[in-house]
Amino acid sequence: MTVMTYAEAARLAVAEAMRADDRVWCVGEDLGRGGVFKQYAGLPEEFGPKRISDAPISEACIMGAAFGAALVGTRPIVEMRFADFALCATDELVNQIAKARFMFGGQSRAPMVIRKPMGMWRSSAAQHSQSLESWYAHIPGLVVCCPATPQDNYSMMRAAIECDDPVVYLEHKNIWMMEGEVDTSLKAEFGKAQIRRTGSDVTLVSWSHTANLCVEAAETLAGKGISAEVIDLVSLWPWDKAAVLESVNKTGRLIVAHESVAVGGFGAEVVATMAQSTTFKSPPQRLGSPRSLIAYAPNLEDKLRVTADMIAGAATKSMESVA
Amino acid sequence: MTVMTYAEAARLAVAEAMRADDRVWCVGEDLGRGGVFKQYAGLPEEFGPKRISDAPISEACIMGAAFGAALVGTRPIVEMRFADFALCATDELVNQIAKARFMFGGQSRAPMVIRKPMGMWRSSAAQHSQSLESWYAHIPGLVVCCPATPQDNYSMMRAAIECDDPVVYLEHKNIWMMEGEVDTSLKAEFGKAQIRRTGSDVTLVSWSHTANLCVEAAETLAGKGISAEVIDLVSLWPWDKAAVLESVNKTGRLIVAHESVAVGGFGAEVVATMAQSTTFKSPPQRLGSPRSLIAYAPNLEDKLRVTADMIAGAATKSMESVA
Amino acid sequence: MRNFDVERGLARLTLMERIRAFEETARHAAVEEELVLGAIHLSIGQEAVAVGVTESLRKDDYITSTHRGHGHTLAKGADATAMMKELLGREGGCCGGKGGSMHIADFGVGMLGANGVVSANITIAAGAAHGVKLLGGDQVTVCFFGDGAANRGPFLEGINWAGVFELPILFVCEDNQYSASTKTSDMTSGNVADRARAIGLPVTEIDGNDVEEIATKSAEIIARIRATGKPEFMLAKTYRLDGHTYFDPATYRPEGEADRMRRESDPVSRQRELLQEAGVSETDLDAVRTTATAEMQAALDAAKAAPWPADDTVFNDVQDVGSPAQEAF
Amino acid sequence: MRNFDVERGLARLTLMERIRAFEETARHAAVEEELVLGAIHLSIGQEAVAVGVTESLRKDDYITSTHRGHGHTLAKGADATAMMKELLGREGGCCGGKGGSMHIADFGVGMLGANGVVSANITIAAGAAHGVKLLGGDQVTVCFFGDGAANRGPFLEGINWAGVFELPILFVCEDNQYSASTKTSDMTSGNVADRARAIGLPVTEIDGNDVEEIATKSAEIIARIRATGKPEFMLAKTYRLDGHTYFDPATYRPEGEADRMRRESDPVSRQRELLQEAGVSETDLDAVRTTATAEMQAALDAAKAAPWPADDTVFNDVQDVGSPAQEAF
Ligand SMILES: Cc1ncc(C[n+]2csc(CCOP(=O)(O)OP(=O)(O)O)c2C)c(N)n1
Ligand SMILES: Cc1ncc(C[n+]2csc(CCOP(=O)(O)OP(=O)(O)O)c2C)c(N)n1
Ligand SMILES: [Mg+2]
Ligand SMILES: [Mg+2]
Repeated sequence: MTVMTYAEAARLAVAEAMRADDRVWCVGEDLGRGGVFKQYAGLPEEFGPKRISDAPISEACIMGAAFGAALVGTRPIVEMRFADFALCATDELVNQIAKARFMFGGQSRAPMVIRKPMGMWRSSAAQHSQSLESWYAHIPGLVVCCPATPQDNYSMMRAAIECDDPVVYLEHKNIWMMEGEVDTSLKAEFGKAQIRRTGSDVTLVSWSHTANLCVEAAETLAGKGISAEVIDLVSLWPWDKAAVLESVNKTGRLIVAHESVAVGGFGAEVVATMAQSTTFKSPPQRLGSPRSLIAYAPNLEDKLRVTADMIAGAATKSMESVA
Repeated sequence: MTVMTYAEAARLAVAEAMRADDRVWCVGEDLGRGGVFKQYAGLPEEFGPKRISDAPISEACIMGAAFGAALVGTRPIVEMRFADFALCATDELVNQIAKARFMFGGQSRAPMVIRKPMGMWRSSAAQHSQSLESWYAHIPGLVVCCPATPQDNYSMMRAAIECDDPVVYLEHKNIWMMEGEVDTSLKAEFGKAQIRRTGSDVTLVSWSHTANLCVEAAETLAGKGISAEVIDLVSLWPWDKAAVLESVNKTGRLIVAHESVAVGGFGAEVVATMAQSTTFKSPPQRLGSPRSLIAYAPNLEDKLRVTADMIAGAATKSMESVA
Repeated sequence: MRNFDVERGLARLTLMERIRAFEETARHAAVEEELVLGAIHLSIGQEAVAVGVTESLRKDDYITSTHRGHGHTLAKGADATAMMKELLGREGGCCGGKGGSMHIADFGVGMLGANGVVSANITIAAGAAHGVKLLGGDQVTVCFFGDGAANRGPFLEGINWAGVFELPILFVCEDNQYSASTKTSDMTSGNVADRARAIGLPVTEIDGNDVEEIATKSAEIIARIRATGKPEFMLAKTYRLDGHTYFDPATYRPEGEADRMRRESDPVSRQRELLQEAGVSETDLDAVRTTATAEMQAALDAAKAAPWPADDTVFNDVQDVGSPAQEAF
Repeated sequence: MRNFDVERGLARLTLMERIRAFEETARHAAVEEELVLGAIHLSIGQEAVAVGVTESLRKDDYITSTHRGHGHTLAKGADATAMMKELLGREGGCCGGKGGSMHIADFGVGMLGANGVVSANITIAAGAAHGVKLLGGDQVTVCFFGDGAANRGPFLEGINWAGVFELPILFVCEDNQYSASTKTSDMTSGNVADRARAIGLPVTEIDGNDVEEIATKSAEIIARIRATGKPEFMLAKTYRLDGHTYFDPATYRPEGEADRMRRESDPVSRQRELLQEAGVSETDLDAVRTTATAEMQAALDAAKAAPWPADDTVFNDVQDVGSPAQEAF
């Protein structure tokens, strides 16, 4: 067990994989100087410019070329810098990478990790703050990961690099510096949720940074005598429906919280799936961003943010109402 | 009232708008020959090449340039040919067009209609068959329309062209030739569903071509003594939550059906919203495509398709089970 | 008349005739028998490029192609019967009936896929060459694309990428003068060869209907790429004798243009004439065609006889992780 | 020494000094006072391009800009106080505090927006020019972008579009030699001017730190564009004296490079020297700077005094149709 940051945890997993397998390489803009968030710091020195490769400002080609290189036997890690810029490579990801194996009848694989730092981060405004995980969960062929802790960013990155499917790997920009203990013997399993806290009154489901807020909320709730179970899905595809169902069957109450826009967010998938599978003691609730753009001014940005207080509030409300 | 096809209905609405307003123009590949599905037939002759404009194969620039032209006072109709190719212009649509008005503090508008023919159509395989309406519903700033009938393709297109917001306008490729009566005095209202059939036992919610299948299913169900109400949302953003809620409060049973992938589809939004707002007599159900790619061989393609029979089957099952 | 190697010339004709026969057979199957399921885009009139360029490729070299990919795929060595089965969406098709004409591929012979998205194969090809370089291989990648594709962003990004990373790749622009129903020059400012020159790639402009010339030049170019590891560019001027898809009457072309091109520039006829002038008998030349036609007819017969893919294959090869069927219906 | 119009020269210096002072004030507010909220990208060292090019534009002409857009925006005539308020995210900011530095815009003076996505403003500018042509106006559009942007697809698509539709637009590539922490030439094959030439655009290559030369040439070019309606291209070689963002120490640059450029090529110093040689007194020149600094300090003071935007404005200007608040929380 070592204490490290969320950024360092992923970097360690990448470094270990690169040491173990020559075919693994990273490509993205400015990687040669360690990446914009220092997620690659030290790696250029260890692995050189061919394996920690700079790239022209050409998101479409970074994605497309990495895919081509995957088709001939390498295992690329693609760095998109901000999840927002990855939209410049949507055809490559969705029409090419996600579909190739199926379309070609199983002749090919695209073992790739596509890193897309996402989320709100210090007044970055509308073009540098988005969370679009629900888009990728909707696309057959893609695996989708949203780790929330240093441990999961280590163990999930290990699994992602080893996976033969293309993995959309969404790290949250706000927690690069979050510290935590990391057990480097662990490797994550896709579709296996982390029960971040057990509880019996209400189930809080989340992922990415908002899962940390759920843990905070659960602590607050405990003080009020409400026992909340916190399920961090970690991966959205596949997602751990069984764990959520088991918990909801126990608590009868469900709150799903995420930073992304509520309308059409993956929270709807979780709530709908549960509504189809079980019954509730009180109406399930979803917390997410209003369907508004992300603003620059901090007070406006805050109006779009799901907080631990709001999660605790929703849980409290769920204890009071009946379905 | 005139009988016309789904393609002709939209064409008429476009022609009328172009006659009435010089600022309206259309741009896309091959439009000068009437468009690949003849949706623009006759228009090049009437309006000339400047207003029915060909374009290079440059989806990103078609979208971006139309946006620029909207900023300076024109009202473009953008033709993306296949919804799939629109993925080449995702940054332009999502990061630029949808965000501009907000990001610039209300200084600008982007009155545009972005036409994206979608859906499965005669063995077109994975890159020419997608339905991604749930993506656009998730993006603040965009209006999303999915008309299912000639009447709605006429009245919704009228509304879309008059709207000052960018409208993602998804026509279904499989029903270009569908005929129906069109009352040209009508203009649609966004967020106002069409109650395609009234009923009291079960509510079927859908949009685009699948709404037509729901009508078919309702007829079958009527033969079995089950009274189904069919709600065609027509627009997904805004969507007519009130109409669905009223219906579900009446029937107590909800089936949402769409052609797109079930996981992360807009059906989840509808089911989740209802689960948060009301209670059911039997578990709600969602029908959508499995999370698999769309295949070329017809028998495989059929395995991915929601049919009227499946909808009727789901409704029948909902009559038998209890929540 | 040029002095040339008759045996090679015959081999080239044979491959062109096989491609022509494959596509004529497929067109017949589509139009007359309605057996081909989706749209097919024929390369009739453009066979010389596929044949001339791929002649110098090894089996382990790579190509990527477009929506108009039958010729490239056959030329790279794919099995015609598996291809025909794919067009008919049958079991045993090279993509298991899942892709059809627009996604034809045969990774076993280095054919990394046709593509339904114009220009998308350009960055993929650059990446294949990048992968080869990283893995230390000496394979060459050839990227075939159309004149219309050169107006999309990935064209710029892909050729710049190849230049920056000095990759062993040949970009081949098949300039057939049209992009669907549009005269490409109407939607192109400047010209494609200059775009490649601006990136610093050596450019060879060539008569795309002269298989001898293409094969000779390609041999040099590909040898050079293999030796230096550096990218090059070829612009082959050719003509699409048929419509954009098999059901396109192509009425947007000037009256008589296609007829004139068929008379004057059909690469198959030109190669036949050359061989005739070199002394090959009409009978022998006819036999080449007859054999090709028979082969493709047999492929079609086999395809017709093949069953549909098993229903449950629809959930195969989606991905390893997560069940595709889960959550559905 | 060139013979030149002192009054004009002073006006150019004044505008450059205002831009410099705006950005130095903003940097101070960011670094020392932590009042600027998001990242800001300074154009210190590149002012001559903005000033020289926009001098020949009318208020109703259009420009689009990049993440590095303060200079272009001020030069086009935007109000410095409204801009400073925007950087601080305050009420009265030109975008109501919603956009910040990277989305600075003033449609009232034809400034159609900075952009957080590299290269995205190129197709938008082509479209603005397209709109002008459709509406029958005679406005010229100028598109400013960086050397790194020329490697993205929209660059090709946008300049081709302008060429095909013959649009009244000037593309201005500000080649400051870097793209974030990368030396752009390391990631660029060939060169940008040749790419524009390949599209058939007339290209002017120019010393981007010589405001006199830029203004003179731009006057000719913009007059020509207004007269002919046809696109042109300018490549201005300049240098980013600061880091990529205000918190970037730019250690990736060769030792001494920035210092040398600051000594030899700072466009503001060069213009001062030119004016001095032409007889303008040091006192007068210092006054230009002092005035500019005072103006921007006042802008900052006003910005600091301004309140945050009202909370409920967060739901304004999302769209007319559908409530943004609905479904949330
Ligand atoms: C991104 C994208 N845009 C549009 C299309 C529709 N489309 C298919 S083929 C074609 C023409 C392509 O022209 P060219 O590149 O010259 O190839 P050719 O068909 O002549 O072989 C078009 C526009 C597409 N498949 N992909
Ligand atoms: C599509 C996209 N990719 C990457 C970035 C991150 N980024 C912001 S500025 C920049 C460098 C741009 O270089 P250049 O175009 O030369 O402009 P300069 O910063 O030198 O003014 C990069 C890579 C972005 N904003 N958008
Ligand atoms: Mg062509
Ligand atoms: Mg630069």
